[in-house]
Amino acid sequence: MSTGKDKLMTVPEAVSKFVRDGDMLTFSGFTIWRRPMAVVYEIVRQQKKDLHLVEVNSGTHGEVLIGAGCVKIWESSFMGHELYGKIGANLSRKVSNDEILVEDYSHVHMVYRLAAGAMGVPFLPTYCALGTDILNPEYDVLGRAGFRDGSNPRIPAQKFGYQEDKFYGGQKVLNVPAASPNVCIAHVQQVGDEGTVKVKGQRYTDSEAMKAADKLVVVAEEIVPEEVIRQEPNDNLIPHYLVDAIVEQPWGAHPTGCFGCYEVDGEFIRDFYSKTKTQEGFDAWAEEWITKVSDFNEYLNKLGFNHLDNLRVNTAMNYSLRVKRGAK
Amino acid sequence: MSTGKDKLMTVPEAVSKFVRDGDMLTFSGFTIWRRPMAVVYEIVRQQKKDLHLVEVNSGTHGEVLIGAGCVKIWESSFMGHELYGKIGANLSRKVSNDEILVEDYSHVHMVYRLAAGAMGVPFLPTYCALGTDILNPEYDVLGRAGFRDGSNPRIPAQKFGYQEDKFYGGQKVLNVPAASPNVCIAHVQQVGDEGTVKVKGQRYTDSEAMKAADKLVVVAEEIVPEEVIRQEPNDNLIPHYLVDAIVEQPWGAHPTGCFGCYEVDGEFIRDFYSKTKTQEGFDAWAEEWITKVSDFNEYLNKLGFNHLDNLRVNTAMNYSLRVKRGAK
Amino acid sequence: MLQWKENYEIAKPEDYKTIDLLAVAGAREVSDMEVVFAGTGLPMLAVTMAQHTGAPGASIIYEAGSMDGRPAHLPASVGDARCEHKASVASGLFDVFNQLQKGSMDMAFLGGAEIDRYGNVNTTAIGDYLNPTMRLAGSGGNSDINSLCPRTVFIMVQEKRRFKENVDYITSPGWRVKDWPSGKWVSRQKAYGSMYRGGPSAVITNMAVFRFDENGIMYLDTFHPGADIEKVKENVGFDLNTAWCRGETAPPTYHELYLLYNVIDPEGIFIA
Amino acid sequence: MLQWKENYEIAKPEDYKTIDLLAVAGAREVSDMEVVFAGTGLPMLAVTMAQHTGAPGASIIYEAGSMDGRPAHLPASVGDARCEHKASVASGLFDVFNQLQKGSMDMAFLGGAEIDRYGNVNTTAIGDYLNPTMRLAGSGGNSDINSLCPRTVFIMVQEKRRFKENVDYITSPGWRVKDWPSGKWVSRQKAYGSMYRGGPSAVITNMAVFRFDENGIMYLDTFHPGADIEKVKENVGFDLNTAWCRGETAPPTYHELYLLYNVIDPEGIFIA
Repeated sequence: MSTGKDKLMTVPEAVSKFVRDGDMLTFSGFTIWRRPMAVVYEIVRQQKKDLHLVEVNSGTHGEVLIGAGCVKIWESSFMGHELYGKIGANLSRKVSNDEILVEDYSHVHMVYRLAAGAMGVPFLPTYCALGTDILNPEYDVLGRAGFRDGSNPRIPAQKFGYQEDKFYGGQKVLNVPAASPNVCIAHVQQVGDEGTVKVKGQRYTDSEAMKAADKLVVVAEEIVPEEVIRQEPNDNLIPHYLVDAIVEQPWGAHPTGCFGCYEVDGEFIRDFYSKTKTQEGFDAWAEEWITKVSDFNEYLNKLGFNHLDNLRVNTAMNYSLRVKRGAK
Repeated sequence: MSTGKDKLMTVPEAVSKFVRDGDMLTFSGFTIWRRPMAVVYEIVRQQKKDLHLVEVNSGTHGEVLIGAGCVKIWESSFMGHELYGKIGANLSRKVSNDEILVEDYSHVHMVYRLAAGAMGVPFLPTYCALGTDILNPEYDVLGRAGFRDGSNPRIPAQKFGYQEDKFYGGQKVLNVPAASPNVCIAHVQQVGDEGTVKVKGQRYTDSEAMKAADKLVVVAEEIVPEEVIRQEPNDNLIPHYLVDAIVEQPWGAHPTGCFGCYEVDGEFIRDFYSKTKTQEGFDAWAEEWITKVSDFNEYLNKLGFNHLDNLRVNTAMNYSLRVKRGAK
Repeated sequence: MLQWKENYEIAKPEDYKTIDLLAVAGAREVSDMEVVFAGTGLPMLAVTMAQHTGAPGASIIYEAGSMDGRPAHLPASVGDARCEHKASVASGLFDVFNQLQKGSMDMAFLGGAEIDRYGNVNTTAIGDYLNPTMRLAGSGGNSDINSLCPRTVFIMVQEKRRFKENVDYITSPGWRVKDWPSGKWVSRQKAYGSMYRGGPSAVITNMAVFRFDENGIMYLDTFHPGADIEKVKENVGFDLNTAWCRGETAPPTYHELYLLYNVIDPEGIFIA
Repeated sequence: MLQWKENYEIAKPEDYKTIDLLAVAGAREVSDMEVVFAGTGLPMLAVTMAQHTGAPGASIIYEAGSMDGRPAHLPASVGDARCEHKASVASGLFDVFNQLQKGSMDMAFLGGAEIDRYGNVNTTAIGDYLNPTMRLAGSGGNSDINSLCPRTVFIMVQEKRRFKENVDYITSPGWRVKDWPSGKWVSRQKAYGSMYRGGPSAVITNMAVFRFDENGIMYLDTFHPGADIEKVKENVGFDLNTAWCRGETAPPTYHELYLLYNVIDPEGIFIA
């Protein structure tokens, strides 16, 4: 365990200290909500390679990393930008081109895989998705690629296991393997200056993801004094001693949304999605928004005050009443 | 699912409607904190028999039920009154006299048994308590008594199971069977008038216990309008549609403590514990405090205003600054 | 449309769009007091419509973690901050999926790209899974929710290439499924054994409403105004039982259209 | 005692009680920044004392669900409302035990009624388990915490009948344990395999401090002022290695006594 002061760092420092080529990563958030975009852009900037993403579901952040060629293996249940892009076009293209290995699980499978990692157990049982091709042994992509030989201690020897329930009547049960990523990168609303994490709004699978990983990098809209964040310990999600890095980066989840802070930037994501339909389109987008800006603050400044301020939430509702969302 | 109005009832109504002889029960709280004492006393008053308690740990409430002869089987990891009585004297006596069946698990085993029940899975894996006599097959008390033959669908065919971890290296894993009680009886600070449950302070194993059971009886210090309790849905623990009965009973956890409301009544529990050292002592106590009082409000009145008011918490601290706790 | 608020008559075909009909047909699948698992988009419209009409006591569960939210503004996705407005509880996926597996949900609304006669649905990939023509979004919660809900209603686009003899990949289990690891085709009841609770109960498309017989085989229940049995058959890639067709799907009322456009989705997020 | 606040000298025997020594000896087992799992009573005194002396950055986890609380008033039990004052997080057992199993805890303080030379501890029953002379409180978290913490310190009463050749029931695992379901005695390392992280590191009693050798066998480390090697041996029911005894346990300082009686437990809950 380290003290708060050791943990405090910038986005580039957090990436260079905690993300190594080949690492297994997971993230906070849900599809296009509370994704650690500032760190994701910096991973691209630092040209990390061969990353192994293990996530309950993915979204815009995953498409950035995959488009930029940082990802070798993607294990998850979903990729898309919700209303602003029905699929992950980078993922889709790279799957068809054999440029990425995709291991499909169901949502519950992935939640349970990270929950098992957080519990320190090797698997969890479930009945979900029996009878589907998710369980088809022919579709064990990591197995086919020879990755289940134990040489990577984070890749299980089997995609799934089966057993009979010997306690209550013999029904067949599916076991899903634990996932313990090297690092979880989380974006949250508040972190205490020693590391106590507070998440406002729905918690998605933040708790499981953050606790499953060996190292935890927390990017927050604001760092607050521990004595303040500890006034309501029931409201906090993660104790300080599980946190390895603390980064303050306001708007750090843009263009994804952050409950109580800012709305999803649907317009920006829709534009991104349209660009990702070709590799050239993505590359030009990445040059404009990642490699040609020196850091996340320059990115924010490029977006401009009015654009961002329009996404700011109405604090009574925790979402924006000003942003135009639909056709009317 | 029923509406709020159907669910609203008194303590005696809740017991007669939801607790049947032979039922498997579990409870909210932890040792001497937030136990549903008003309901426990009423169970004694209505002379329920052959109850099967499955609880993470027990305490004063369990000693009342066991002393009164309501309990046939007790599966748990702990019995005691903390600082006010190191063991459960009723349990101790009845174990030695073969008047109760005790199945020992560890704390984690019991937490996981209820968590498995709440998750709808037949077991959970753990590494806890390997090498101990908790796993000794000679000490499988329900098995020895012939209860593992499947005739009671809530009693598993095995006390434990073992398997190899086929995902990450073959280590032996212990499986603990799920527990799905007929009823969970919970005491909490607030419930909405449709059933939304809010627990203040440490949540112990409330979530697992409440969700593992088929029926959920919630006794609260106060019933509040749903529209108020729903202002902060992140703070709520249990959705209304999982709640079957709503009872308002202020002080309903006495003599156990209730975070933010009242302190543990250590003096009362210490006296109770001393009486439980003989069956006659307990019987006299139960006559005085349970059967000779018509209901819980009469019990409170017998305790008296000054006695109870002295236990009331300082609302800035959520515990009492007035009650005398130690020798000084 | 404000003048339609108190008009409970059946709307004329020129006054509504297919998506309006789908929302209303979906809403009719919900009974009062049910606990309903719903996904983004049309499911949200359908369940919210149900809450405004026949099922005011229904609770909506979104897989991101909100339980019985009563949004003041229609959420654009299940992870949206709007979902948890006035919710009973807002937590996360582990909580709501555990409730699903425990058996606390009554029904669900889901989508799909392809479906077969048994209600097996594909949302993962078109073509050979290992070398796909088109990688789709993936399972998400579709498989899980459809595995363990007593009733599932699919809302889909009707095209011959989507209503297939065999879907390219079974993402979500229908009434006859593959029993892994053997891969043998078995009934859903056999695959789920003691955990069997039900399965796909209806498929609502832009052309018709389909249901499943006692053998889990899809049949035509009603066709939408403007369609007919033949048109439906032309857009189904397998042999379809139309013998039990009850006729036309009941159109929305003007009151329902008022609700849809003025109360449920006035911003035009899913309808416009 | 207020005059002792700035007095860092070793206290004279007549100025402290055994329980004071135990609290101080326990506190010395904690290193700064460690995450410590502690039970009710003396463990609370010991860890809180450590936070006031050599380990201000240590975090205390109580199994009822509080993480690094900084109580303004000493809790009377781990479920006490006082535990969560200024805590980093207050949740419940599932959370803290999962963290334990995951490997986030550094050490623990536990108690016991009986212990053997391998550090196997009984807190369940005296006599034949199936027909006990005396049923005790049971395992609680003792087995779990001791199973998976790298270091465990037991604080116990020293009596010959409690330091036994074989405890009546192994509630909590020591350095040689029974490998179930076979029941064969094996090393702790073998029983836990890849999950092996360590085990009992010290036993602190009213007479002495014991530690464990590389074979997991208990030896005498120090005896408390007023005791000696012979007295300790008389109160141990098995053959005890005393060859490595380093002499007398260091007594508390006056400053430590000041902390104990004026800062940590001024109400006299555990000491008086």
